[in-house]
Amino acid sequence: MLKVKLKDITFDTPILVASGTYGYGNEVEGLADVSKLGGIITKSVTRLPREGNPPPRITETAAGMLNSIGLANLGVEAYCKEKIPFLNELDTKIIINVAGTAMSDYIETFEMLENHGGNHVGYEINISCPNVKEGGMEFGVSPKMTEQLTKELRSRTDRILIMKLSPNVTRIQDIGLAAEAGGADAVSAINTVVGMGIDVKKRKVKLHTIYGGLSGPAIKPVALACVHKLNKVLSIPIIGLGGISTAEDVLEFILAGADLVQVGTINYKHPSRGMTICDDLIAFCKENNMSNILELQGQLDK
Amino acid sequence: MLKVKLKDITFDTPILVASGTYGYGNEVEGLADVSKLGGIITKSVTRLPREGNPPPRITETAAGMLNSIGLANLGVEAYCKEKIPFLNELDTKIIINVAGTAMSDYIETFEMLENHGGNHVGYEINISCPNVKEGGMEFGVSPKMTEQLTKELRSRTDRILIMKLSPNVTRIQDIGLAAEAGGADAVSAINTVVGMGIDVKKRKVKLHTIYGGLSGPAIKPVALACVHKLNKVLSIPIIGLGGISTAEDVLEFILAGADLVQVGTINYKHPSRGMTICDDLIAFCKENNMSNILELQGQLDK
Amino acid sequence: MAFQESARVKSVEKIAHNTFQVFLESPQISKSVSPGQFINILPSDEWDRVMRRPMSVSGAEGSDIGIIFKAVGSGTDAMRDWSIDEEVDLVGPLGNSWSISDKVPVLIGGGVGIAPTWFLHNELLAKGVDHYLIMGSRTANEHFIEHAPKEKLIMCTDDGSFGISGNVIAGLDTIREDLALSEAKLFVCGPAPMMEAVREVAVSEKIDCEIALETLMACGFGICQGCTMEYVSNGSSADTYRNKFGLVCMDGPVFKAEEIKTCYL
Amino acid sequence: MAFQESARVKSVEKIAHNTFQVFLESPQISKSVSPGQFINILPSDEWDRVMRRPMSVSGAEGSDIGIIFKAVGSGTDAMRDWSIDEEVDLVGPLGNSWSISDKVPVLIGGGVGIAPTWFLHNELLAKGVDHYLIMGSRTANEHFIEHAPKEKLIMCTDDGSFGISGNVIAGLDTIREDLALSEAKLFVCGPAPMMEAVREVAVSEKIDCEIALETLMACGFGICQGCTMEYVSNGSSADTYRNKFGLVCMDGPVFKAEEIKTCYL
Ligand SMILES: Cc1cc2nc3c(=O)[nH]c(=O)nc-3n(C[C@H](O)[C@H](O)[C@H](O)COP(=O)(O)OP(=O)(O)OC[C@H]3O[C@@H](n4cnc5c(N)ncnc54)[C@H](O)[C@@H]3O)c2cc1C
Ligand SMILES: Cc1cc2nc3c(=O)[nH]c(=O)nc-3n(C[C@H](O)[C@H](O)[C@H](O)COP(=O)(O)OP(=O)(O)OC[C@H]3O[C@@H](n4cnc5c(N)ncnc54)[C@H](O)[C@@H]3O)c2cc1C
Ligand SMILES: Cc1cc2nc3c(=O)[nH]c(=O)nc-3n(C[C@H](O)[C@H](O)[C@H](O)COP(=O)(O)O)c2cc1C
Ligand SMILES: Cc1cc2nc3c(=O)[nH]c(=O)nc-3n(C[C@H](O)[C@H](O)[C@H](O)COP(=O)(O)O)c2cc1C
Ligand code: FES
Ligand code: FES
Repeated sequence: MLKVKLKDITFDTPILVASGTYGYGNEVEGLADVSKLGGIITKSVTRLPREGNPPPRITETAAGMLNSIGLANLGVEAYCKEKIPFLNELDTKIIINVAGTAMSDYIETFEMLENHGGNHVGYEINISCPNVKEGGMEFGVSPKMTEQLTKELRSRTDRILIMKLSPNVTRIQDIGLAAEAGGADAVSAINTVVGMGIDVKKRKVKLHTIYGGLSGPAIKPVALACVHKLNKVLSIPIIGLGGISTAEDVLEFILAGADLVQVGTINYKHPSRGMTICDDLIAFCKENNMSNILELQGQLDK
Repeated sequence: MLKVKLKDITFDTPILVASGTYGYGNEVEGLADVSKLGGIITKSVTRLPREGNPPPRITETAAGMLNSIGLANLGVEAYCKEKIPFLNELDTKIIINVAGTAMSDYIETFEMLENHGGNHVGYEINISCPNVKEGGMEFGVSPKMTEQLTKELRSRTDRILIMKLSPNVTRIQDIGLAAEAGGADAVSAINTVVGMGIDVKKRKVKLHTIYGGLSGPAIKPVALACVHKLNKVLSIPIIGLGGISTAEDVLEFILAGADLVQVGTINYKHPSRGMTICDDLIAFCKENNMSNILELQGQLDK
Repeated sequence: MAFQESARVKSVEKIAHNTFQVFLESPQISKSVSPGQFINILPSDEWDRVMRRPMSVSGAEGSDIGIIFKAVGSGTDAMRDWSIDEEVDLVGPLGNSWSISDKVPVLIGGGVGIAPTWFLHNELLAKGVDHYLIMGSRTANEHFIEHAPKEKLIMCTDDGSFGISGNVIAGLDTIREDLALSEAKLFVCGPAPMMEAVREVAVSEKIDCEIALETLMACGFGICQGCTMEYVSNGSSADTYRNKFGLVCMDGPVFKAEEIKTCYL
Repeated sequence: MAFQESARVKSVEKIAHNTFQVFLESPQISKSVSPGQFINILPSDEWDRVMRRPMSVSGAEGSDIGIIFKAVGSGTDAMRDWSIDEEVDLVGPLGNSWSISDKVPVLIGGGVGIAPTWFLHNELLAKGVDHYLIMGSRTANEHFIEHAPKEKLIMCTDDGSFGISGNVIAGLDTIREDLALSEAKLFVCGPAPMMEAVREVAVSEKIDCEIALETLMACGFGICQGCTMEYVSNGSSADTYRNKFGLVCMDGPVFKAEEIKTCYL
């Protein structure tokens, strides 16, 4: 009832876990059964290892949190050696999230992953991380560069290629259309919203980098609007995320036009929420006599 | 301790109430004493009366709400006749918020207000309402049109002229700089963030207009980041707003660079919160041996 | 004029399935409230939603007011858990009120809409005004008063488990022998489908009828303009204000049946 | 391996000013937890912040674990209000633990940092390992055990109202006559300034020392990378990962004094 197809791949459920919010799938051992997920999108990997930003990197906000991890990761070479063998064994689909700071960066990382022979079904390209000085945001705000990058990567893989979009732009549709024109199989929307926090007592910014990315329930309305707008102009599928914490939230995103969704920040609080959401979605299908959850799509009454 | 000067006008406190969240100051009679506020920014007025959008116009979200009132208002002619005499009597400063859909609109409305002889100290120009098809958003996203509109209005008044900015743009600094170049005395940041809600049970959008404006504590991190970014590039003062609900929130905005602030959505729940915030700010000044609250500005340690 | 006052919880009682009656010591509000009006409640000190919860007043006596509510979500759950002597932040009284005429009052309530009709019922009893009270619900356990047609208390259940079998329209029909509805004035509050059904009867039969609408409210006193209802078109152009849309919190909650376009808000 | 389990509140006791000790029946966690480790707590079912609240385990006996905390905000306020038999959602045990060596243990705790030292203290007592316990606070009412230097229980207060007058460094100095600190191993947890002061002494005098750091945590088990501390530079280039920054939840919370750049996080 929850099977969803993207390109030539069938996901058991439409529930993926968002990049940067589930590690590499091993950390949750004992806390959650990843085989119940549609798939795992791994933490952004870059060409070279990155230490990430100095602390403090996170802070709580009303119904959300700010983060500026700064793409801390072990770099693509170590990733291929240390992570891919393990990921190959996991009983769920793997999508590798790739980040970069320049076109050449993305391409090199991508080629190394593509040539390494992992079992991953696709890539999600992070062109929208607000937490790194040159963290791909130039791509995320420019339709032209988005299209160009998508084309370069498209020519290098037959696996699923997903571009992850930023909400921090005037018209997200333009970036989505550029990804589509470049040959992406899908877009993910949204990455975090730029925000900031101040500790009044210490008279200090709450994040070392001053600005960070807002995630969690607070941004759900923003994410839904982005997905709905994209759905009006794109013909490729949309993967919805931003503030999802219940099955009802997932249904909202599907009604707004998403084919799959990702759960992010809620994983920290409830590492098995993705799985219980799947149970709730099955119950919903049964109650509503639906043979597949995506029958809900297009049923939004305006 | 709370006196703050903007142009040639001294406000008793830096606490204003945001447009659309305090009516015309008479509705709160019995609930709050407006003479304790720095001032009231009135609900957006337009050239012609507007019925606004059909219901539903509001919905609750995590730590916030969405609205699409659609600039419902009685139009500038009735405003001059019915509201200005009353506003002239109020024991607080009045700033009139003006909205429009075309340059000529704004100018006509503006001239009628300017020639009517109200006691208002200034204008806030709404170029950023996301809830009207042509609600000034073309201005809000275009530096060129923002500068042009500011110039036109600047040439027509010596009162305070404030441009109210939208967060729904790639670079709010560009719009702020355009307002400054056009001769604005200050900018207000931010108006609401575009969002959407879906009622899963009814399979219906939660607002008649599909998209609406997100306000309340959920957007405070977004607003703070906008104010901080504007403060780095502008030399005119910034009026901060977005999710303020406590005196501590106000201190955050002042540390981020705001000279004055506005309280918005919280007024619905606590109509006298603006006043109690003033009391708390005075206590803060005393505790910290400050003779004026703005001594805090520039004390942000990064 | 509305007040913001800290009221003291005097009692919390379960009166029907998931339905609670609370009395609050609220001297300022109790002094000036009329049937049909409502209050806007902060369910708890830690309440972090941006909106209060509006509730019709179900009665006022001395310095106390009553409310009757269903626990349907976090706000009403918090209210159900109020403890005696707890202080609760209220704004009220808000909105307009029922206007009684020379005609025979027929009060029609259902679901969470019983509170304002209950207030009116008791006021009419106190004034010795003869009237009917029709209450509808899905099933028996939602009722808390007797079915006594002779005393003009008419209970209806959709499933026929108590009183008249059928909705409040069926209940209304049972009094037609007694009373020509042209001589009656209906006072209605309840779930939207119920109000809509009565509205249609009232409009088509030209029966005097007032309906207390409900919708989401951010402020409750006219400053957010979020709580709109739509008036039956009066032919005026688009260049008007507050002719097409009324504010339920200020222009209502009570509207004449014939001026309401739909009760679904 | 960490578990998520629904634990049952067995007791809630106020043990000092604004400080509470709670015992929870938590069979899986209690079986595997070691001193220094922590759990991540959902303060209530309705908890709508995005982060749980981490708490060091202060003891484990049978199927129970203990925690000791200060009520400082909404999460700990909710925990203080837990009722007996309430079910509480826990993730744990998390993080690494103290490593005892042949040297004489000197436990140093203060403020909310007493829990992990208390756990170690009791474990050492049980094992019959002779050791010192130094606890610091601002004033007398924050202490809950006796000042008994002869029994190696040394209490310190900043205002001199109880035990040694001064901070834990003053307390530490009082045992130097007894024990050459080169023969000691310090186990430290407390407010950042206290840990930082001990770290400086330990590093400059080359005393064996482990410090349990605290910082904001979103997940508690390594998936958010938000809980970073900074290592003393080891000269490696920027092209590395997890050499410069460690995760308090996974690489810690216990670190060696000499590898920590600062205890202020
Ligand atoms: C003028 C006025 C008077 C009212 N008087 C009463 C009264 O006397 N007694 C009473 O029980 N309720 C009354 N209500 C409705 C009451 O305000 C809501 O039930 C309450 O706000 C729900 O809050 P919650 O946090 O418990 O539920 P939420 O968590 O906000 O919502 C839970 C569920 O209830 C639904 N819901 C929300 N509001 C309403 C509503 N107005 N009607 C029906 N379903 C709703 C939501 O869609 C959701 O599915 C009145 C409303 C208005 C506007
Ligand atoms: C590994 C670890 C172990 C911990 N063990 C314990 C323990 O055994 N006992 C205990 O009482 N606390 C412990 N803490 C701290 C505890 O997690 C916080 O006190 C708690 O999260 C505060 O939550 P709150 O919702 O009550 O306060 P909030 O509302 O989140 O914060 C209220 C105030 O407390 C401050 N605050 C928040 N976190 C901390 C902190 N870590 N230290 C000091 N002040 C803080 C905030 O800045 C704010 O001013 C531990 C923290 C970590 C990371
Ligand atoms: C701590 C943290 C780290 C993140 N790291 C990444 C990352 O490495 N790459 C990426 O594309 N997105 C990253 N994200 C963004 C999430 O994948 C997601 O787009 C965002 O958090 C919105 O979804 P949510 O509200 O459900 O969390 C991160 C988010 C958080 C909170
Ligand atoms: C119901 C509602 C109506 C509003 N109407 C107006 C308006 O007419 N003109 C305007 O400039 N801003 C309007 N705003 C935006 C507020 O002035 C403010 O910019 C925004 O709500 C963010 O602040 P807050 O989070 O404190 O509410 C409105 C906001 C709300 C919630
Ligand atoms: S509820 Fe705000 S105007 Fe009616
Ligand atoms: S708290 Fe998430 S990685 Fe440490």
